[in-house]
Amino acid sequence: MTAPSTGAPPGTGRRLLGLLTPRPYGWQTPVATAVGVVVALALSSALITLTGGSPSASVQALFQGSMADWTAWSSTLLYAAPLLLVAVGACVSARSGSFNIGQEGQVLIGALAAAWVGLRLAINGPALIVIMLLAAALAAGAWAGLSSLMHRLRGVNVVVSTMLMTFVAQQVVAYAVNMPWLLQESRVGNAPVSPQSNPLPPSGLLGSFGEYPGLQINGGLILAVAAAVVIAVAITRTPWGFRLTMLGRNPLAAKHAGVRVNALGGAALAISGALAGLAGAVLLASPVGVNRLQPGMAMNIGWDGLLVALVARNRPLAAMPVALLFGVLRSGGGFLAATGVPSFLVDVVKALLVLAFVAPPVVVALARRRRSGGRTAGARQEAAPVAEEAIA
Amino acid sequence: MSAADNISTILSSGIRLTVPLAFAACGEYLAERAGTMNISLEAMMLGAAFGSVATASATGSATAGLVAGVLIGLLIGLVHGNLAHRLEVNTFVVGLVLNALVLGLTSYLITISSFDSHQVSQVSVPWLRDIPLIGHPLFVERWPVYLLLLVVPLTWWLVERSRWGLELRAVGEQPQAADVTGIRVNLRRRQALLWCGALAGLGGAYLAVGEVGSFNQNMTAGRGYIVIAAVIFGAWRLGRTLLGCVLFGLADAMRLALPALGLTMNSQLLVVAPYLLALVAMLVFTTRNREPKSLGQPFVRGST
Amino acid sequence: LTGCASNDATAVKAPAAAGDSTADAGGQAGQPDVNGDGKVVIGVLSPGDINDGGYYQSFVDTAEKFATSQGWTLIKRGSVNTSDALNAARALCQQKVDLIALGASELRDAIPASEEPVCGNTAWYVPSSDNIPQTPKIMLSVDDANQSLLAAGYAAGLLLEERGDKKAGFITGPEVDFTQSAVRAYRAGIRLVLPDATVVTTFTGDLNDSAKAKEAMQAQISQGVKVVYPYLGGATNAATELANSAGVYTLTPGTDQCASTKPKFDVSVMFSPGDYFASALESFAEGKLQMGVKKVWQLGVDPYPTVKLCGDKPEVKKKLDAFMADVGAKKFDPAAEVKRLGS
Amino acid sequence: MTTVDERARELTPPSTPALRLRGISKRYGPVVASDNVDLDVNHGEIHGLLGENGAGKSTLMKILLGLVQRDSGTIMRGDTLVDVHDPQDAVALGIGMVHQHFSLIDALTVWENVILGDTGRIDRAAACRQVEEVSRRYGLPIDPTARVERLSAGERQRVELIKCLRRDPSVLILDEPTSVLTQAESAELFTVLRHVVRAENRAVILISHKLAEITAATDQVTVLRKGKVVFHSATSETTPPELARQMVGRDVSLRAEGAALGMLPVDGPAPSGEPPAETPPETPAEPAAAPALRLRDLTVVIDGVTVLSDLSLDVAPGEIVGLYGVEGNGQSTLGDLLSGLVLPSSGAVELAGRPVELERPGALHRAGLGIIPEDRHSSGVVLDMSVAENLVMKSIGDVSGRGFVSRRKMHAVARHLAAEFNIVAPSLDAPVRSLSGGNQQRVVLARELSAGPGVLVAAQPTHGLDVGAIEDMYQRLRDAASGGVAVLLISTELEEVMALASRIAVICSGRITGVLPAAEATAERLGMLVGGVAA
Ligand SMILES: Nc1ncnc2c1ncn2[C@@H]1O[C@H](COP(=O)(O)OP(=O)(O)OP(=O)(O)O)[C@@H](O)[C@H]1O
Ligand SMILES: Nc1ncnc2c1ncn2[C@@H]1O[C@H](COP(=O)(O)OP(=O)(O)OP(=O)(O)O)[C@@H](O)[C@H]1O
Ligand SMILES: [Mg+2]
Ligand SMILES: [Mg+2]
Repeated sequence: MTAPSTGAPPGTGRRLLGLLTPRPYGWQTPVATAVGVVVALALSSALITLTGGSPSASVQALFQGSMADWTAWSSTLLYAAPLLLVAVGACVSARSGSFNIGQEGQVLIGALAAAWVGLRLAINGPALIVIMLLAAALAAGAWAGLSSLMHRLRGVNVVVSTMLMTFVAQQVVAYAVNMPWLLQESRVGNAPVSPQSNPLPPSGLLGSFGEYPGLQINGGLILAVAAAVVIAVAITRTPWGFRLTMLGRNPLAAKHAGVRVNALGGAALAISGALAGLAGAVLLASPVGVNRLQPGMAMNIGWDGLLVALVARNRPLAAMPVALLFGVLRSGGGFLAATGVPSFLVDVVKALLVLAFVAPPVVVALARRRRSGGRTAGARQEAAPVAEEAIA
Repeated sequence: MSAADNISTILSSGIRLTVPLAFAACGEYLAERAGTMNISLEAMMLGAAFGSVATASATGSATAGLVAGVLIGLLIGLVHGNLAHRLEVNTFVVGLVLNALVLGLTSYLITISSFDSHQVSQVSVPWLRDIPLIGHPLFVERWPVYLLLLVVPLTWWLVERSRWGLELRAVGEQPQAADVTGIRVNLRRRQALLWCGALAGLGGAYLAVGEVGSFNQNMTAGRGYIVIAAVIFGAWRLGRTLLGCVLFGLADAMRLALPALGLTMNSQLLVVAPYLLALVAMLVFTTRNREPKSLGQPFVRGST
Repeated sequence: LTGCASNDATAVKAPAAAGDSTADAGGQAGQPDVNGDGKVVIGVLSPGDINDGGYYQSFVDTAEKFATSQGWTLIKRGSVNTSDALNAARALCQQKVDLIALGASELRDAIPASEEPVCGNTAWYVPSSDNIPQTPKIMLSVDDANQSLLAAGYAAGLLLEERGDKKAGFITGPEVDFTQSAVRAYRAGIRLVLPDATVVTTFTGDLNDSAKAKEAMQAQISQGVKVVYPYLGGATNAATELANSAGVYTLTPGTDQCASTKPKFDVSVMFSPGDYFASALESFAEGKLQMGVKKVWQLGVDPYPTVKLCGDKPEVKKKLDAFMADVGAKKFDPAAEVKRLGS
Repeated sequence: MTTVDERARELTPPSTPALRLRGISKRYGPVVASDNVDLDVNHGEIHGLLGENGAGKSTLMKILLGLVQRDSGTIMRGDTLVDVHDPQDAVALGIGMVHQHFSLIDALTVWENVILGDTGRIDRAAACRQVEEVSRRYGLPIDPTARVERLSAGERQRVELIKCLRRDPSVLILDEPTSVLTQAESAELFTVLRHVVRAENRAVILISHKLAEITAATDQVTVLRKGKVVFHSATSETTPPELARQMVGRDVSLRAEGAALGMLPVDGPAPSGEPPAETPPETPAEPAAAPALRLRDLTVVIDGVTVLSDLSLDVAPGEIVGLYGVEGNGQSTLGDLLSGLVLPSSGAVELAGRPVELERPGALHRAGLGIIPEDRHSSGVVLDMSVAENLVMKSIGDVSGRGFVSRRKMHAVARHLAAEFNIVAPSLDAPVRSLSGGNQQRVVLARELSAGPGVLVAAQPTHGLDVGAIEDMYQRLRDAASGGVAVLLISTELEEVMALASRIAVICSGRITGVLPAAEATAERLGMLVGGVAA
C-alpha cells in the first residue's frame, strides 16, 4: 500500500550517488585491488606475449615512462592536472545528486572558448591566459547549465542530456576548426590547412616551474590542486557545501530546510561543467597537448576524469592521488607504445587496469554483504560509514 | 535516370544503413525498458562485427559469421550484466571501459590477422521486387534483413505481451516493488542485457558480413550511440524508436546520395542530427512520463 | 658495501658516456647510428591506422622492409592523436631512436621536440606539403599534392574519354581542406582531357566507415559514373570492390596496388609517404641523410609521385606519361590549372 | 484456481498448524530483530501479531517471505520442513503477503499487477476475468484495466488484496492493512477476512498497532517485544489493557495508552440518516488576539486532483488545535505545504498577521513556523548526515562565521539541544540513521523548537514512538503551547487529538468539515464529521 505522496520522489541522483561511493573496507579493498591489478597485468602480459613482446619489459616501460625519473614524473603530472580538474567537478555534481557524464564534451567546449579568446583577442601579457581560463570555465559552465535548464523546464534526465550534449559539443568544435572565419588555421601559401586552429601565442600558454630534465610543474597542475583544495573546503566546511550535501542526500529535506533546490542543483552542474572546461583550457595551453584546438584534443580526459571521481568516491582530496594514478597510466601507456607495443594493445591494457581499480571495492562490499547473511541488511548497515566519511 | 529510380536508390541505401541500427535498437530498447542504460552497445556491435568477419573467414561461411557475431554480443552482454547487475559496478563505467576495451582489442587483432571477405547472400523476392519505387529497396536485400520481420514483432511481443516482458517493465519501473512481488530484478536485467547483446551483435555482424563484407578499424563508427539516441528519440516505444532509426538511416542515405544528384548539405549538422533530434524530442514531448522510472539506477535490495 | 657498489657502477659508466658524446659529434652526418649507442633504432609515428592496407601502412611497410634488411630495430606507432604528437615523439626519443620519421604532416606539432634536449641526438624525417618551416634539426620531404591529384584526374579523364563518358566520381571522408583541394586538383585533371566533364563528389564524413563509403559508391554508380576515385582510408577496399562489381574504373589513394586482384584498381596513384621515405632511408643507411635540408619531389622528374595504369592500354599510357613529363618539364603550372579548372 | 472445496479437502486435517515457526532468530549487528521466536498459525484462524515499533514483526514476516534470511530456526509448512530463500519460494508454499510498501507498479494496469510474479503464459482475458471474479467474491470492486497510478490509496489496497487472494494462498499475511483506510473500509476489510478464514479455511496473520482491531478481528494473538514472543493467548481470553501491558512491558497511563494503541471504537460509520447537530463556529477558549497562524482558502491541485479545497483554519497563540481526519484526506499535503514542499494554487498562509511568500525557499521557517513533518525520513532529517548537522540544518548560518561552518559552534549547539531534549545517540557525529525512531523524532523536535517558533505544526508526531516517547512528546507540545506557541496538531489518532487539543477541526476530502471545542467533541460527532456528513 502506498499512500499517495505529494512531494517529488527523491531524485535519481541520490541513488546514483550511493553507488558512486563504493564502501571502504579496511585492508580488504587494497588487497582485492592488488589482486585485480595482478590479474589485469597477467591478462595484458598474455596479450603482449602473443605479439612477441616481453611482459617484463612492458611493465618496466610503464614504470619508466611514468615514474622513473623527473622527466617521467613531469609528463605524468601534465596528464594528472586536467584529469583532476574534471574529477573535482564531477565530485561537485555527484554530491548535489545530479549525475553529470558529459565532461568529455564540456572539456572540448572549454578548450574552444579558450582558443577563441587566445587567438582572437589581441591581448598581450599575462592577462590573456587568465581571460582564457575564465572564458573556458564560463562557456563550459553554461554548456552544462543547459542540461540543468532542460531538467528544470522539461524534466529531461540529466544523465541523458549531458551524454547527448557531448556529441553535440564534438561537432561544434569540428565545425569551428573547419571554418576559416571561426578558428581554422590560416593558410600558408597554397598548402592545405588542417581542421585545427593556429597555435596559441606564447602569452596564451600556461607557464611551468622547473626545467627539463628536472621536475617540471605546469601552471595547470597548480590550478587543479588549488581547485581540489578549494572545492574540498567548500564542500566540507562551508554552509554552501553543507546545503549541497543535504541536497544530494535528501532533496526533500533540503527543500524543506529552505535550500533553493533548482538554483543549487543547477549551480552544482554548472560548476562541474566549468571545471571540466578549465581542464579543456589546460589541455590547450599546457605542454600536455600541442597548444592548438583540435577536434580530438579531449583525448578521453573527460571520461577518465569521471572515473577518477568515481574511484575517489567523490572526495576531491582523494581524487588527487587517483588522478595521479591515472596520469601514470597515461604517461606510462604512451611510453609503452613508444617501445613498440601496438598502441591499441596499450589501450586494452589501460582499460583492464581501470577495471582492476574500479571493480575490487565493489566485489569486497558484495562479498561482505553475502557473508553477513541478510540481503536486506547490507544497504542499511553500510550507509553509516559512508556518511561519516563523506562528512569528515 | 528517372526521379523514381533516384528515390528507389535512396530508399535502398537508407534501408541498408538502417538495418544494423534497427537490430541494435530492438536490443537497446528492451534493455532500457528493464532499466539499464546500456552504453556498451557500441562495444557489442564492434566486437560482433569483428567476430563475424573472423569467423566467416575461418569457416568460409558468412552465416556462421552472423552466428558468431550474435555470440560475441551475448558475451559482452554477459560481462556487462554481471559487472553492473551482480557486482554493482556503475553501469556507465562498465560501458565506457568495455567500449575502450573492445575498440582497442579489435583494432589490435585486425593488425595481426587478415581475413577473406565474405558476404551473406542476397534474396530477391519474385513479383514483389517489381513493384515500382519500393519494390527493389524492400524486396532485394541480403537475407538477414528479413530477420527484422521476425525480430521486431518478437521484441514487441516479448516486452508488451510476454510474462517475461511484463516483469522487465516492472523491473525498469519500480525494482523494489518488483522484488517484493517475487521477481528477480537483477536477473531480469542481466537477461535483458543478453537479449540486447544478441541483437546488437546481430546488427554489428550484419554490418560486417552483410553490408561491407570485411572488417576495418572502428567500423561501427559510433552507431551504438546513435542507437541510444534513437531510443531516447523514440521515447522508449519500439515503433518510434524504429522510426528514429529509419530517420537517421534515411538522412545518411540522402547525404550520401544527394551529391551524386548534384545537391550538398552541411555535414556537421547531419552528423549531430540524431543527438539534436533526441534532445529536441525530450524537450518538446514530455517523454519523462514514459521514461522507465529507474533507468540507469542500480537495484540493491533493501535500499530505497 | 652498498656505497662501494654504487661507486663502481658510476665509475664504469662514466667512460662509456664520454664515448657516447664523442660518437655524437661525428654521428650526425656520418652513420645511421646517430646517437652512437651501438645500434640503429628507427621510430615511426603515424597519425593513421598503420594497418589500413594503403596510404599509412605503406610508410610503415617501407620502413619495416628496409630496417629488416639492414638489421635495424623499428618502433612503429600508429593512430597517434594529433594532440598527442609531441608526447609521442618525446617518448620515442627516450627510447634512444636514431631517426624519427613522421608519417604525415598532420603530426607536425611533434617537431618542437627536435629542439628539446631529450631528442638531442636524433635525426628527423618530416614529410610535408609546404607550410612546415624548415629547421636545422629536421629533414623535410616535400611533395605537391596538386601535382599527383592533377595527374590522377588526367588519367581518369583519359579513361573516361576512352569509354566515351563524361561523368567521374570522387568519394572521400570528412569535408576538410585537404580533401577539398584534392577534389579540385582531380577535377582539373579530368577537365584537362574533357573540358565539359562533371565530377560528382561525396563526403561520407569518415575515411574508415566502410558501409557509408559503399552507399556513396552505390549512389554514384547508379548515377552512371564510370570512373570513381575512392580517396579513403580503411573504407577504400570495401568501396572499390563494389565499383569492381559494377565495372567502374577506380584509382588508388596513394599506393601502388596494380598487383591486387581483390579489390582491383585500374590506376595506381603513387604519392604515399612510404615511397618517399624509402629513398630517405637509403641515404640514411649510407650516412648521408642531412638535417636542415628539404627534398622536393617532382612529378615527371622523380620516381615519385607518379601515376601508373594497371591495365594494358598503350594509347592511354603514352598520353599520361607525356602529361607527366610536361609537368616535370614545367611546361605548365599545375597550381594555375587547378585554379582555373578545379572549381 | 482450485475451488474452495478442493482446498478444504486438501487442508484437512486442521489439527496440524498451517505454519509452525521454531526458534527463529535474526540479528542486525547489535540489534536482535528476532529472538528465538516460536509461532503456530492454524488454518481457519486470524492470528494477530502485536508489538511496538521495531519489535520485529515485519522482520519475522520478511523471513517467512524469503526477503530476509534468518540466522537460525526452522519453518514448517504443514508437516514438512521448508526453506524460504526468496519470494518465489514463498509463493510456491502458498504464503501470500499484503505489503505496506513497494508492491504495486504504478505504470502497470491492475490486472498486470495482479498477475505479476506468477509463471506461465499471459492470458489477459483470463486475468481480467479472475480479477473480476475475486473482486466479486470478496466484495472488492475494481476495474482490472485501470492503471495503478490513477488509483486512490483505498483502491490500491484492494488491488493488493486481490493480487494476494488470487494466488489462493493458504497463509495470508497482512502488514498494517488499515492505516490508510477509512473506518468503513476497515470494517469491510475485516468482513472479507472473516469470510476468507471461515468459509475457505485459510490462515491469516494480521499485524496491527491498533488494539481495538486486534480484539475485534482475531482469534489468536501473539505479542512481540524486542524480538521475543512475550505473550500468547486466544483473543477471547485477554483484554486490551493486558495486551497493552504486554507490548510495552509495564502499565501505561490510560490516555497515552489509548493514543498509542489507536483504541478507536470500531463500530462502523455513524448512521447516516440522522442529520448531524449543527456545529458551532470556532470558539477559542479565550478570545485571543490575532491568530498566530491563519490558513486562508488554501486550494492545492496535484495532477489534476484537488487535494485541498478552500481550507481555512486559525490557530491562536498558546492554543493547541487538533486537525483530525482519516489518512489520505489531504493532511499530508497540508503538511507538505507547511514544509514548503508544495505550493497552493490559491489561498494564503499568514503568520502573525503577515502573509508568507510561499515561493521563497525557507520563507515559512524565517517567518517563525516550526514543523515536525509527518514522514521524517523523507523530509524531516537527512539520514546520512550526523546528529549535529541535522540539529543545525535550518540555522546553518548561525553556526558559521567568516564563510565557514564552525564545527565548534555546531557541536556546542548540538550538545546543548541533545541534553535538553534527552536525545540518545552514540555520538553527535553519528548519522541520524543509527538512531532509534523516537530519538530521530526528538532531533526534529529539538531543531524546530530551538528556533523559537511562534507556530509549531506537528504532523503525526507520535507515529512510530513508544509510550515513553509519546508521553514526552505530549509534555513538550503542552509546554510549547503554554509558552505562547500556537500549535497545530495534525493527527489521525482520535485519542491523541482529544488528549491534547483545545479545539478539534475535522478534515475530510481536503476541506474542513467542522470545528469543535474539545469539551463538545465526542467520538460520535467527530466520526460523523470524519465521514464528511456535516459539511
Ligand atoms: N535545475 C536543476 N539542475 C540540475 N540539477 C537539479 C536541478 N533541479 C534538481 N536537480 C537535482 O536533481 C535531483 C532530483 O531533483 P528533483 O527532485 O527535482 O528530480 P527528480 O524527479 O527526483 O529526479 P529524477 O528525474 O532524476 O528522478 C536533486 O538532488 C538535485 O540535485
Ligand atoms: N535492514 C536492517 N538493518 C538493520 N536493522 C534493521 C533492518 N531491518 C530492521 N532492522 C531493525 O530490526 C528491528 C525490527 O524491525 P521491524 O521492521 O521488524 O519492526 P516492526 O515490528 O515491523 O516495526 P513497525 O511497527 O515499525 O513496522 C528494528 O530495531 C529495526 O531497526
Ligand atoms: Mg643508436
Ligand atoms: Mg513493520
